[in-house]
Amino acid sequence: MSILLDASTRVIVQGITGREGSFHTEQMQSLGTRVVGGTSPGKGGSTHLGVPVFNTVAEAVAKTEATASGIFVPPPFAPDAIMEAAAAGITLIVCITEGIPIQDMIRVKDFLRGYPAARLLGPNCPGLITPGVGKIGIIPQRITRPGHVGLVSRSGTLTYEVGSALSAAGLGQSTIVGIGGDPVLGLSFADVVQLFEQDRDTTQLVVIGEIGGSDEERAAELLGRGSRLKAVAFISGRTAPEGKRMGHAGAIISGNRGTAKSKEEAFRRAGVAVAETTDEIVSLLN
Amino acid sequence: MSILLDASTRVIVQGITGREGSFHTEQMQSLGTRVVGGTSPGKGGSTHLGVPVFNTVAEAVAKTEATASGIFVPPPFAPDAIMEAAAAGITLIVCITEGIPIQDMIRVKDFLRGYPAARLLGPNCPGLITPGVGKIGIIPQRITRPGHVGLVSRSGTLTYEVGSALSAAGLGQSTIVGIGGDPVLGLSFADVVQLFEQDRDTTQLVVIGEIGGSDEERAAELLGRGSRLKAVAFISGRTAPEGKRMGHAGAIISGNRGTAKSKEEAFRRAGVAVAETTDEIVSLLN
Amino acid sequence: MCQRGLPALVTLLAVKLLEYQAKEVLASLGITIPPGRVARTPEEAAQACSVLGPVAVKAQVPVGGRGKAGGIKLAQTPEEARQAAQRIIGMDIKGFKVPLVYCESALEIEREIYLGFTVDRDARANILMLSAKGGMDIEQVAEESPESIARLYPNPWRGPLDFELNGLVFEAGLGELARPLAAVIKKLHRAIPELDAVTAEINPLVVTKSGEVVAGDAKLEIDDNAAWRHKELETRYGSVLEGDPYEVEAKKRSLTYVSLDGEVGIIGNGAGLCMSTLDLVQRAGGRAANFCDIGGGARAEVVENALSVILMNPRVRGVLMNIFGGITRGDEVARGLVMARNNLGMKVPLVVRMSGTREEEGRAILKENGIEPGANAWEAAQKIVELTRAAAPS
Amino acid sequence: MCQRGLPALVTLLAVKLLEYQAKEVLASLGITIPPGRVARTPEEAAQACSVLGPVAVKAQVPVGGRGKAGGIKLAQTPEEARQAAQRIIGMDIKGFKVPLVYCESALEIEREIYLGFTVDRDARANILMLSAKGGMDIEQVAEESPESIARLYPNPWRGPLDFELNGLVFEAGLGELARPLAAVIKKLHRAIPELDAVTAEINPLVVTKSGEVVAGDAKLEIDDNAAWRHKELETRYGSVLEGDPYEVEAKKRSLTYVSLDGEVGIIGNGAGLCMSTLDLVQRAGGRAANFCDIGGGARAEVVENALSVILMNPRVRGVLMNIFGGITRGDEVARGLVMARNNLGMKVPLVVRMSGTREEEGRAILKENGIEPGANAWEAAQKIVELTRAAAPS
Repeated sequence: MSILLDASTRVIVQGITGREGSFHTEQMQSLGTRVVGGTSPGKGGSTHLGVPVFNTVAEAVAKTEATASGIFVPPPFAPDAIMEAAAAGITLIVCITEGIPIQDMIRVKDFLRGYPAARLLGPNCPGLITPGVGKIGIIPQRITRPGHVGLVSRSGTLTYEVGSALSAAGLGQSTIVGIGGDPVLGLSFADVVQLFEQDRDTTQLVVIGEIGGSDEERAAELLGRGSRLKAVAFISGRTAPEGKRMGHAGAIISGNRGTAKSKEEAFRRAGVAVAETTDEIVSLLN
Repeated sequence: MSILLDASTRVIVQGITGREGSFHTEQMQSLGTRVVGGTSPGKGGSTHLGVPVFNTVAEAVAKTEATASGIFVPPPFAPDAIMEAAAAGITLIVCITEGIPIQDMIRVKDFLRGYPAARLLGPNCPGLITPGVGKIGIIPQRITRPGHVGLVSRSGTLTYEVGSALSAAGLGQSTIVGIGGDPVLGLSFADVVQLFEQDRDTTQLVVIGEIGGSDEERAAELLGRGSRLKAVAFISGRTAPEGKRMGHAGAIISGNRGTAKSKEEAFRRAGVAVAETTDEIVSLLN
Repeated sequence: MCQRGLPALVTLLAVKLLEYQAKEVLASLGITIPPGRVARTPEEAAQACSVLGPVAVKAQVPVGGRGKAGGIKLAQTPEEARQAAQRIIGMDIKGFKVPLVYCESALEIEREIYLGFTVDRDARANILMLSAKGGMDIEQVAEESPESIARLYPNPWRGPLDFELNGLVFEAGLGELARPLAAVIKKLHRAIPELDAVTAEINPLVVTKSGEVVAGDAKLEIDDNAAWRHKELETRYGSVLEGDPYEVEAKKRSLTYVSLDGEVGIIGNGAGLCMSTLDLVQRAGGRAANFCDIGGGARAEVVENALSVILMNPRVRGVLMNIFGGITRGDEVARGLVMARNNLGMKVPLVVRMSGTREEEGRAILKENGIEPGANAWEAAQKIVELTRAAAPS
Repeated sequence: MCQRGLPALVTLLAVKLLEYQAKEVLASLGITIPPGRVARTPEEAAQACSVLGPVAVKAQVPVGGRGKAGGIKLAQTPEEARQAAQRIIGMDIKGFKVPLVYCESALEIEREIYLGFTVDRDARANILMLSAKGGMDIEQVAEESPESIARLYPNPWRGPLDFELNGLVFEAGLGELARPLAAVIKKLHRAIPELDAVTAEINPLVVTKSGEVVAGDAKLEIDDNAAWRHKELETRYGSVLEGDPYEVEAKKRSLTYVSLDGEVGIIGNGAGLCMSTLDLVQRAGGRAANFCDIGGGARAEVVENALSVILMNPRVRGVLMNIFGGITRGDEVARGLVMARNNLGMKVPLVVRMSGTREEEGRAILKENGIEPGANAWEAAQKIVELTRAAAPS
């Protein structure tokens, strides 16, 4: 079927009355997503885009039984919005907001340890879409097609590119998940790969990684331990120069991990095909 | 047999090289308590009172397999000592220190939520003693006698008084536990009563409470739900005047609870005999 | 450091700041307060009014209920302010002699809100409370409509989070003031980590006709156990506390002492033992003159200090001392007692009940010096009540 | 606000302070730094030496390895300081032209320690590191004896606790310095909550012969995304960063831009797409002149800004623009592009690959204005490489 989001998922939008919130709520609704409400402190009691607006997420959850939330609020307020959603019992939190300070996210991640049922996607991510069913976030429906490929990516636009290519080649998707490009993230590649592994309707897997961090390496290790999915990986940034570096702290903790080479080798070791260009992804899946 | 402390319990002393730490460690040792080490940052590697001294509790636990700790350090350092013990895996933390700021203890209590196996006794408490076996803290052995009465108290000296009376009357104790007199405490009356309830060798129970808070009321409720123990309660402060009060915040949250009358009534409702003087305790137990 | 509180209903042993001091502290945390001036004489009050315009002249005492006791008067003119101060300064409010007044500009009140926090000892946490029903009778509100007081337990490491404050404000029905109130609450909460406050109240928190949020009154209590890390507060406000002269004297000597109405002076070690000694004296037909806990680890000089403060009170006709030693050592207590009695030329009867660590040594010292130790607490209480009756002027 | 970093090995997009700025910040946190003075001319360096005595004259550049590059010289006399500054100011160190030097009193070094923190993105947490093996070659230490670097992940709400710091210091084998080191680490850690620092290093942290603990060098990086809450830092240090002129210009215009060595200018939206575009250009036989991510939600003026910065670089012989729209709308991008090309009088070839939201409208606008959109990314990359080869001077 899909992971994380299906036809029964009740979704609210935090920041529903804002410019971005309004625009993308409409997009989500037009796709059939079950948007049951939204929040905007001070506008509680009103109706926007046909759904009730609440002052707090707790109230929204109590009244609508929502279990998922899309966050479209500016960076200074987004960390609080994530914590509010988790504390209110939301179990899928999708934070689209870009530009959240890293230290805020580190505090949020620690806060979330107190709410193990809450899954955070993002921040700085395009969200997720289950083609033909619904989406939370900003992934354009046009690039998708229902099917059996699970697609997970750190990048936004690169995901659209690959989604388009898959759809054009007749390779529909079960769910497309953008985990986001920030250094401190919610769900990791490994987390999402595990979900796809358990989804009976997903038979193939595309992982689109980037240089930096070791999340791709960990997902590769997981796949290397045995997977029923036919998988292809692509890493962008092979030719990116090493950043101009001042201190040594980063190098001490990362060592040789984090390069495109290290990530590609990890996937190959795990028996996962590695595409050299995005065009190759389609041919390697067929 | 006893609760919390038996002959196999391996105990360390935090602040073992200090004046109070040294004095009471000797007392504990003379009683047969299995003191296996102590901590004193900077004195690691040395030996004091015949046991090894370590720089950190983590090291002490790794080397001695201690599971219990007695804390004898001054108030500015005691909150940290409690957290260190919990983080190092100590499961019985006895903090004797008096005068710890309340807000420090509130932070410590929150920290301890991350270590559910760690039980804190105190602070500002005399500790506990299992007569004839050992003790952690400062309760004088002289007032005790092995037996079957479980004794739990908020007060220090009042406990000694009652212990003496029980011992003189031939009513020995399984374990005597002083939970401490501070507003923000570790183990509550209810926690300790529950432990006595499960200890096959304890057949009678004495609870010595004070005015303030609702811990006595909660223990009474617990006993009221059915107990195999013959219990007597005593509350000190019947004639204490209401404190001179400035604000209303305290009254808002406490309402009518916290008075000697409220506590005594709670015990009577639970079918527990209430002693009017400490002398009456012995006669009510017989 | 080793002060133990009388665990009465107040539950916390704290330094209670006077209103003007509490407001100074709130202002330093960024909370708006009305313009005001302290006046120690009627003349200063008149001057304050001539600068500030119409003012409320308010008695400064560390206790509630001063309004009903006549401790607050409005003054339109300097002459009225002078007269008000004349009447208030020196007035007795619940045992406190008013040392000074605070003259404060009157506010144009649109609405009054209750805001406060305290330690909820059952929850082992701080509790923040907010209510749209601010004003004088918040205790009554708490009893009659507890749901109208919104409550929040902020995490002690994180402090209150924005969404928690937003939820609190909407729960209190004050959503239209969400932003300014959340800002004030955050500032007030800073008194916990920065000042070791254990109770703070702004009641009323006034919304003025021009929309400002201003602290109309302020109560602030600082944890005595944390005084060592707030030396600046101690230097600034430590000596201003006035009231019962024996309590003031005891505080100077770092004793845990509370004045009571009776004639039997009490010294005990440990709050529980001390309280049960009070209970026994009352049961024996006497009345305690004080509560004085010399705590664990009490040494000779502490005993002498305690005895000398107790004997300052002319109502005291006898002293009962009840010591059961854990950390406290009997020989030290006894030595201190003998020295104190000799130094102080003590004339009223003294009964001592001593037990515990080095009890034999202690008793021996007492006997050598002609003081007979009592057999047990109940007999000691009966004996001192009997002796004070005999000593009482008929 | 919406800047996306090149997620290279540095991993974090941050404002890198120069040594003297970082030291000023450390001093404001209570950490001891040696006496020092900034000199923008050889004359100022001589003056500094005459005040401070013997000094180290140190190039101020936001990059490591200046010692090996000859950017640090010792001077015993004002004349030596003048000569050293003469040689260093204007020197090129890893692409940065040295704008000024910092003259600092020499320390009497007893031992050198390494202290630093950074964000461990795999752990989603900050990591504090301490090693007795301080000095130049800490990366080598990390490789050869990783166990000699003690590590701690402080809780982000609580900060490092005393016992955690004590454990860290003893683990690093520095127990005899437990108190002073714990104090310095606590102060350094304050840069996280107070300044949104993402990396800080004191290497060496010097213990002097007189037992003082002093910051011998300092590196500090502040999170760009948090600049809005540290306006004071921005005003103070924001304009001082010097180096690659195109990067400086891009920074002024709030663009995410990194200069590279090639001849193909690149504009993309999204770091991943942008990086894969670089990869494609290289695969097609070309070399990118820059990385420039205009991010999500990019508007017309951002596109014009990006194009104008890219065209400042005379090496650029053609521009490839790769836009796949999610939030970014094709029509806005196209309008911006046409306007920019017209305003800038662009002469080099331009290939545009556009897809996604309002892609048809965008393509229509481009066609109307005589710009042919490429079919897909790989073809577009091949085309621009071909065109830049043709345009290259032979």
